[in-house]
Amino acid sequence: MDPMIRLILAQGMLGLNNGVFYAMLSLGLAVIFGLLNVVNFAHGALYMLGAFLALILYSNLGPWLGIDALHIGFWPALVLAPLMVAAFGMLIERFLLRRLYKLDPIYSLLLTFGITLVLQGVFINFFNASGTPYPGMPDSLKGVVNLGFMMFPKYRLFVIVFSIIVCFGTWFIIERTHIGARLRAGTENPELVKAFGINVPLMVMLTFGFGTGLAGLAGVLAAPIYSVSPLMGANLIIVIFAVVVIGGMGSILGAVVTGFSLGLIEGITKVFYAPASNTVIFLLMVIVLLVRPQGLFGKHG
Amino acid sequence: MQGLAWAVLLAAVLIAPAFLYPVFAMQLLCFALFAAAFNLLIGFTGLLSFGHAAFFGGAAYIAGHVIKVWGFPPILGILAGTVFAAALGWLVGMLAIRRQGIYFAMITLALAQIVYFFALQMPFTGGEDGLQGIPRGHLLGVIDLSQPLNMYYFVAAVFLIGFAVIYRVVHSPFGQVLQAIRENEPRALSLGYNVDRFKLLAFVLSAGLAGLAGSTKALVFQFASLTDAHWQMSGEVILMTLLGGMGTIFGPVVGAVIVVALQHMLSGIGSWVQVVIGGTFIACVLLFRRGIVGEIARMLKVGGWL
Amino acid sequence: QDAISDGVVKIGVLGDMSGVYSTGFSGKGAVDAVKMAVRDFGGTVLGKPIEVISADHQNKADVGSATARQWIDQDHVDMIADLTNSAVALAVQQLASEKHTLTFATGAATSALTGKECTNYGIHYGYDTHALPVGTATAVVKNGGDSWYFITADYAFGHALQDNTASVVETLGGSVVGSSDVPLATTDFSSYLLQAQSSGAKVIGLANAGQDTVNAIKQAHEFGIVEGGQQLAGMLVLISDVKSLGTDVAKGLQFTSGWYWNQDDASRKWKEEYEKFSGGEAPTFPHAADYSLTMAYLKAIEAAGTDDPDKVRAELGKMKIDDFFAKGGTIRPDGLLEHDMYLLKVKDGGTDPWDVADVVRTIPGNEAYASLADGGCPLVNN
Amino acid sequence: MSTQTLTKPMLKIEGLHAWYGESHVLHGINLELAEGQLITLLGRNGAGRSTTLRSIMGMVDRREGSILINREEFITKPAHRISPDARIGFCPEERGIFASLSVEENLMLPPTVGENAMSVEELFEMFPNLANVRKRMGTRLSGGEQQMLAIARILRTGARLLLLDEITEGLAPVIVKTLGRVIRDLKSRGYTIVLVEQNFRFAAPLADRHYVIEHGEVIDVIEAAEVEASMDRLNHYLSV
Amino acid sequence: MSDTILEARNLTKSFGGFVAVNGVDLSIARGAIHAIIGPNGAGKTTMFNLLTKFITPTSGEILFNGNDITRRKPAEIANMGIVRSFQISAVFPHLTALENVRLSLQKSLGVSYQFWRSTKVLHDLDAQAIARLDQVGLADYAHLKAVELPYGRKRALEIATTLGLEPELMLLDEPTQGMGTEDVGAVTELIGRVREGRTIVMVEHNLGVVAELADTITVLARGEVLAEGTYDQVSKNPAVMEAYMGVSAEEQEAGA
Ligand SMILES: Nc1ncnc2c1ncn2[C@@H]1O[C@H](COP(=O)(O)OP(=O)(O)OP(=O)(O)O)[C@@H](O)[C@H]1O
Ligand SMILES: Nc1ncnc2c1ncn2[C@@H]1O[C@H](COP(=O)(O)OP(=O)(O)OP(=O)(O)O)[C@@H](O)[C@H]1O
Ligand SMILES: [Mg+2]
Ligand SMILES: [Mg+2]
Repeated sequence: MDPMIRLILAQGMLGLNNGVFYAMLSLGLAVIFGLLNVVNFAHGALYMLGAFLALILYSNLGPWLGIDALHIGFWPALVLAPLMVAAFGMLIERFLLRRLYKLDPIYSLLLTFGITLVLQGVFINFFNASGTPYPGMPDSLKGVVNLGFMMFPKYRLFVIVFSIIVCFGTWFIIERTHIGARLRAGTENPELVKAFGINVPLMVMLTFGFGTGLAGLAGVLAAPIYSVSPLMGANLIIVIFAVVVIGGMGSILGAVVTGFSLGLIEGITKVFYAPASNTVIFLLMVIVLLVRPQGLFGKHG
Repeated sequence: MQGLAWAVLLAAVLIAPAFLYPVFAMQLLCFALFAAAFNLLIGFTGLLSFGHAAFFGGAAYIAGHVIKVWGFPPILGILAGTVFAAALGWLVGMLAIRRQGIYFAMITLALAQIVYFFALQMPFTGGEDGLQGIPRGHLLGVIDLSQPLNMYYFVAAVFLIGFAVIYRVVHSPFGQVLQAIRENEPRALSLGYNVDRFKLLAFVLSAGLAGLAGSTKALVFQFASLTDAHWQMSGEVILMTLLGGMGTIFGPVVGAVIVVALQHMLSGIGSWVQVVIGGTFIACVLLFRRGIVGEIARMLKVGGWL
Repeated sequence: QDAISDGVVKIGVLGDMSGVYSTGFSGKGAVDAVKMAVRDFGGTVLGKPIEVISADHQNKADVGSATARQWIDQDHVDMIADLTNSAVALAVQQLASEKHTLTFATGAATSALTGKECTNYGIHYGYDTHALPVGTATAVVKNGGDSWYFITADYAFGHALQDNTASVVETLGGSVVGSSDVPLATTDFSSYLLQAQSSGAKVIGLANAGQDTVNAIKQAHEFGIVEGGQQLAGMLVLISDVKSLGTDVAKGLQFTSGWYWNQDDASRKWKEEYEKFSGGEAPTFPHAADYSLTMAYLKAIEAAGTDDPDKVRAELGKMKIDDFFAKGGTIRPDGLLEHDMYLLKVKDGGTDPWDVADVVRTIPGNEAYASLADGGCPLVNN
Repeated sequence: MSTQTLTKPMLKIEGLHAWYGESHVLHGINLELAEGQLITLLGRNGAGRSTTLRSIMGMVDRREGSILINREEFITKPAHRISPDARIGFCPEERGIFASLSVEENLMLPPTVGENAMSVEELFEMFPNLANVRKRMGTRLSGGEQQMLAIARILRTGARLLLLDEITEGLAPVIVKTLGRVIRDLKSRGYTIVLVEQNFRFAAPLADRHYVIEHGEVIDVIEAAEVEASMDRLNHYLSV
Repeated sequence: MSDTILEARNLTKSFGGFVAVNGVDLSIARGAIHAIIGPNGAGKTTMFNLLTKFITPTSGEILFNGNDITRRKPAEIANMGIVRSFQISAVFPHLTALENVRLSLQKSLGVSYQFWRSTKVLHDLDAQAIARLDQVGLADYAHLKAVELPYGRKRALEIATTLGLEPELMLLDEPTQGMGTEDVGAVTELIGRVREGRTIVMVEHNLGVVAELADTITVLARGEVLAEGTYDQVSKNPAVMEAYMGVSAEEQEAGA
C-alpha cells in the first residue's frame, strides 16, 4: 500500500477515535440543551470526573478503605462511574440549575463554568495537574489488531464500536421511543406536558442526569487511552462547543455525525499540515458561520 | 453619588503605591481596565463574550513584539496592541454577531481559541516560553519607566484615560442606543437602528480597550504569555464583572480588585484558588446577580448607574 | 552594613509543584532536598538563620517570573533554586539578574541558560541539553541508529534538546528525517508516533521529559511501533520514569544522567538519608543536585563572609564542587557547573526497587559539556 | 344574576384570582358544575376564559382562591398531579399539538388517568380523518385535524372532566358540526365538560348553563332554559 | 404620487409546510386608516411581520410608494418611513419616558454612532420629546421609567416613540389589546388625533375601535382575504359573519 494512503488511513482511524469523544460529549450537550435550554459548560469537567472515578475505583478506593487488594476494574467502572456522574449531575440540576431556568441562559452557562473551575481545582489538588495513567485496562482488551494499514490497539477499536452503539442507542431512545416523544414534547411546550400529568421537573432532572452520565461514560472510556488528568475536559469542551456550533444543537443525529466527522477531519489534517490540526475544527466553524450560520443540522432562524 | 465615587477612585489610584507593592497595584489597574472594557459589552450591550482573553493576550504579544523587536517606544507599542485588538475584535465580532445569545458566547470562546493556538504556534510569540524581557523603555524619551513609581503613574494614567473613554461611551448618544438594544432589541430595530452595526462597534471598542489593558500589562510585567490569551482569562474577566456588577460603571473595577487580590492572597494554597474562584462564580450567579456595586446602588436607591 | 542582608538567608524553591515535572524533577522532592541540605548545614550560616520558601510556577514563565519578582522585591529572597522548566528558568534568571539575585537552575535543561542567555548571577547546576545527547545519542548512532525522527516538547527545552541531539547525530554521520512539535503535557502521542513511524527513521528521538516521555514510550509499545523495528531514544529520562514505565517495557533503554544513586557508597548513603528525610521517596538526580547546590551556596556565603550576591558568586567560581553528586565540578564564568555525567542502561531484576539501571559509561565533564568558548555566553567573550 | 348552589358539585371554583407575571388577570371567578353537566364560559376576547381553564390546570404563574374537584382542594397541587388526580383532560386554545411528534405519538403522549379510557381504535372510529394521517407529523395537519387530535388525545386518557378551549376556532362549519355531534355524544356518556366558546350558536344547544366572564370576573350566569329570555343581555355581552 | 402607499401582491408565507398567509393582495390607500381583522391564527400578525420585514415572505412582493421593498432589511424600512408597534408592549423599560421618545428623535440628529460625545448633545431634543409626550398625554410622566408606567400609558408611550420617527406609514398591532375600556377610549382618540398626514394600518380585535376609526377593513381568515370594504360592507358580508362572527349561512337567512 502506498505509504501516504496508509498514513491517511491510520491518522483517520486515530481521528475517528478522538471523534468518539466529540460525538459522545456533543450528544450529551445536545440532549441537555434540547430539553433544558442550558449550555452545560461543566460537561468537560464531568467527563473528567468520569475518568477520575474509574481511576479512583481502581487505585484509590482500596487504600482509602484499608483493603489494599480492592481494585474495582474497568467493567464495573463502566457502569458505576457514569451512574455516579449522573447522580452528581442530578444534584447540580436539582439544587443549582433549577433556580436559573427563568433567567437568561447565560446565567446557567456561567454557573456551570463555575462548577467546572471547582471540579478542576479539587482534582488538581488531590491528583496532580499532569495526569495519572489508568492501570485498570482489562486484559481482554489489551494487545493490537492488525488492520492491514496499521497496528491498532484492541481497546481503541472497542471504544469506537462501543460508542457508536451508545450514540445510536441514545438517538433511538430519543427519536424513536415513547420516552423520547415525551422529552421532545417537553422541549416544545413544557407547560402543557405538565398539564398532561407528566412530572416535567423530574424528567428534566433525569435528562440532565442522562446527559451528564454520557459525559461520565465518555470519561471512563477515555481513561485507559489518555492519562487521567484534571484538565482533560477543559480543552475538550471548547472543541465540543465548536462542534456544536458547526452541527447545530437542535439535532441529536446531527451532534453525533458532526462529532465523528470532525474527529476524522482533524486526524487527516495531521497528515497534511500538522500545526493546523489544533485549529481546523475552529476554522471549519468560521466557514460554517459564514455560509450557514444556523449550523449544518440546525433549524432556520 | 457618582461624583463621590469618581473622587474615591481617583484618590485610591493616586495613593495606592504608598500602600501596595507597585507591581501589584499596576496589575490591579490593568485588570480593572480589562474588566471595565469587558463590561462595555456584557453590561451595556447585553452580549456575553467568552473570548476576551484573545484581545487582552493578543494585544500583549503585539505590544511586546513591537517594543522589544522593533524597538518602538512604549506608548507606540501600547497603541499598536490596542489597534490590533480592535481589528481582531472587528473580525471576531463580525462572525459572532451572526448568532445570538448562548451561541454568541460559544462562538467567541471558540474563535478566541484560534487566537490562542496562533499564540502557541507562531514563532514570534515564543510559544510556551512566552515573549520575555520586554523593555519598559522611556516615556517620551525622558521618563525612565523601569522606575516602579514612574511606571505606576504611567499605568495609572492609561487606566484613567481608558476608564474615562468607557464612561464617555456609556454616556454618549451611541451608549444610549446600546442600552436600548439591550433592553428591547426588536424595538430598536423597528425604530430603524441597524442593531448589528451598533453591536459590532461596541464589540470593537470593547476589544480595543481590552487590548489597551493587555498591552499595558505586558509592559508592566515585561512579559506576554499564553496565560493572558487562555480561556481561563476570559472566564476571570467575566467573574470580575459579574462580582462587581454587570452594567454598573464602577462594578468591574471593584470586581477586578477583589478577584486579583483574592488570587494574590490565596496564592499560597495552590489550586484551591481555582476552587475559590469557581465557588465565587456559583455564589454570584445564584445569590447576587447584580454584583456588589449593583447591590449597593439598589440599597442606596441611586438612580442611573453607579 | 550587615554581612547577611535582612538578618536571614532566604532560599526560594521555585518549581513545578503540580504539573508534568512535579514527580521526578521538581515538586516536593526538590523542596525536601533543599531543606535537608539546610538541616545538614546546621540551620544557620554566619550565625543567621536560613529560611526556605517554595512556590509553584505551574510551568508558566509568566507565573514564575511574577513570583520571582515579588520574592525579590518584597520578600527579600536571596537565592532562587530549582526552576525546573526551561522557559521559566530563562525568564526568572534574566529577571533575577537585573535585580542582582542568584539563581540555581537544576531541573531546567536548556543550554541557553549558560549560552547566549547567560547572566552574571545565573548558575546552571546538574546537566543541560548539550550534555544529555553526548552519551545517549552517541551510543545509539554507534549501534547503527543513524536516521532520526524527533518528537519534541514544543518549548525552549524541547527545541534546545532536539537541536543539540541533532548536531551530535549529524556529527557522527547520521541524519534527521523529520520532527513533530508536541505541546507540553500531551497525553495522546499516537498521531505523532504514526508520523514518526511512516517517516521510516530508524530511531524515534524523544526530545521531551517526565510524564511526556513516559506516555510516548508507552504508546509506542501500544501501537506496536517498537515491534515494527523502530528504536526509541529517550533523551531525558529519570529513574522515576523508568519505574513508572516498568523495567519490562524500558529494558535496554539507554539514557544519560547527572548522577545515579547506586554509583558509589557516598551516593547510596545519601539516598538512604534522603529517603528518611522525605518519607520514603527515592531521590532523582535533580533532587540530588538541589541538595548539592544548596550546600555549595551556603559554603560560599560562609567563605565570603557575606550573602552579597556578587561576592558569593565570585566565591562559587573559585570553589571546587566535589561531593557525592558532582565529581570534579567547577562553576564556570558562564554559570555552568561542569561535572561528570553517566550513561545508564535499564536492567531487569535489580536488588532494590530503585535499582533499575547500570552505569555503562562515565562521561567526563569536559566531554559532556560545551567548552566555555563554544558555549556562546556573551559575558565570557567580552 | 342568578346563582344557585349545586348539592353535589363535581367542580367548584371560588374566588379564583390569577396572575401572569405582574398582570392580574382573574379577579375572583366563581363557578360550579355537577357530574355529567356541560357549562360554557362566554365573553369577549381577553376576558379571562382561557385563563380560568389554565388556572385549573396550574398553568398560570400565580393563583389564589379555591378549586374543589370532587371536594378535594386542587389549588395547592403541583401542576403535574392535577390531571391524574382529578382525572381532567385539557384541550388548550392553541391546540398544543406537538410539531416534532407524529399523530400517534401525540395521541399516546399524555399518561392514562382513569380506567375507562377510550382505545386508539375506538378513537380512530370516532374521528375517521385521523386514522388516515396517523403517521404524519403534528405540524403537517390541517387545522381541523389538529383540533380533532387534540380532543382525541384527552379522551384516550380516561379523563372524566374535560376542559375544552375554543375547539371550534377557525374550523370549517362541517367540522364544527362533527364536533357538535361528538360533544353531545360525550355528554351522553356521562362526561363532565367545561366549554370555552366564542361561537355561541355552537355552544347554546349543548350547555346546561352559561357563565359570562368579563375582565376576569363572572358577570352573569344564564341557565339553558333562560337563554331565549336573555337573548338581549347575551347580545349585549357578546356584541361584536 | 399615487393614492396607494403600500401594496402587497400575492403575498405568501409558510412555516415548514404550514401556510400562514396565502396569496394575499392588499392595497393601502394613502392617508387612510386600514384595519385588518380576522379570527385568531388567521395570519394577521404574520401579515404584519411581513409588511414590516420582520420575516421574509415565501413568495410575493411588497411595494412601498411604488418601490419594491420585499428584500429590504427592517432597519431600512424604518428609515424609509414605515414604523411598527408590537402586539406585546414595546418600550425600553429601564429608560425614562423622555429617553424612550428621544431615541426615535435622535435618529434625525445623526449622532447615534458618536461614542465620543456626551449625551448632552441629546438634550437639545428634550423640548421636542416633551411635545411628543404631551401629544399623547404623558408630559407629566417624562422622567418616570417606562417600566413604572401603567399598561395603557406604556401603549401611549410606544405610540409617541413611533411618532418621533415622523412615519409616513404606521403599523399598529392590536393597539388596544389588554386595555380597560377607559384606555381603549383614550387610545382610540389618540389614534384619531395622530392620523393627520399619515397612513395607519392596524390589526385589531376590538370591533368597536375598528368601527370608529377604520376607513377600510380587510378580513383575513386562514391566511386568505375573506372580504374587504368599509365597516358596514364587511360586517354584513355573509362570509365574514360566518368565519369571524360565527353565524352560519342558514342562521343568517333565518335571522334575516
Ligand atoms: N401568557 C400570558 N401572559 C400575560 N398575559 C396574558 C397571557 N395570556 C393571557 N394574558 C392576558 O390575560 C387576559 C385574559 O386572557 P385569556 O386568554 O384568559 O382570555 P380569553 O377570555 O380566553 O380570550 P381569548 O381567548 O378570546 O383571547 C388577556 O388580557 C390576555 O392579554
Ligand atoms: N414562526 C412560526 N412558525 C410556525 N407557525 C407559525 C409561526 N408564526 C405563526 N405561525 C402560525 O401561523 C398562523 C397565523 O399566525 P398569526 O400570528 O399571523 O395569526 P393572527 O391572525 O395574528 O392571530 P391572533 O389574532 O391570535 O394574533 C397561526 O396558525 C400560527 O400558529
Ligand atoms: Mg381564550
Ligand atoms: Mg396576532
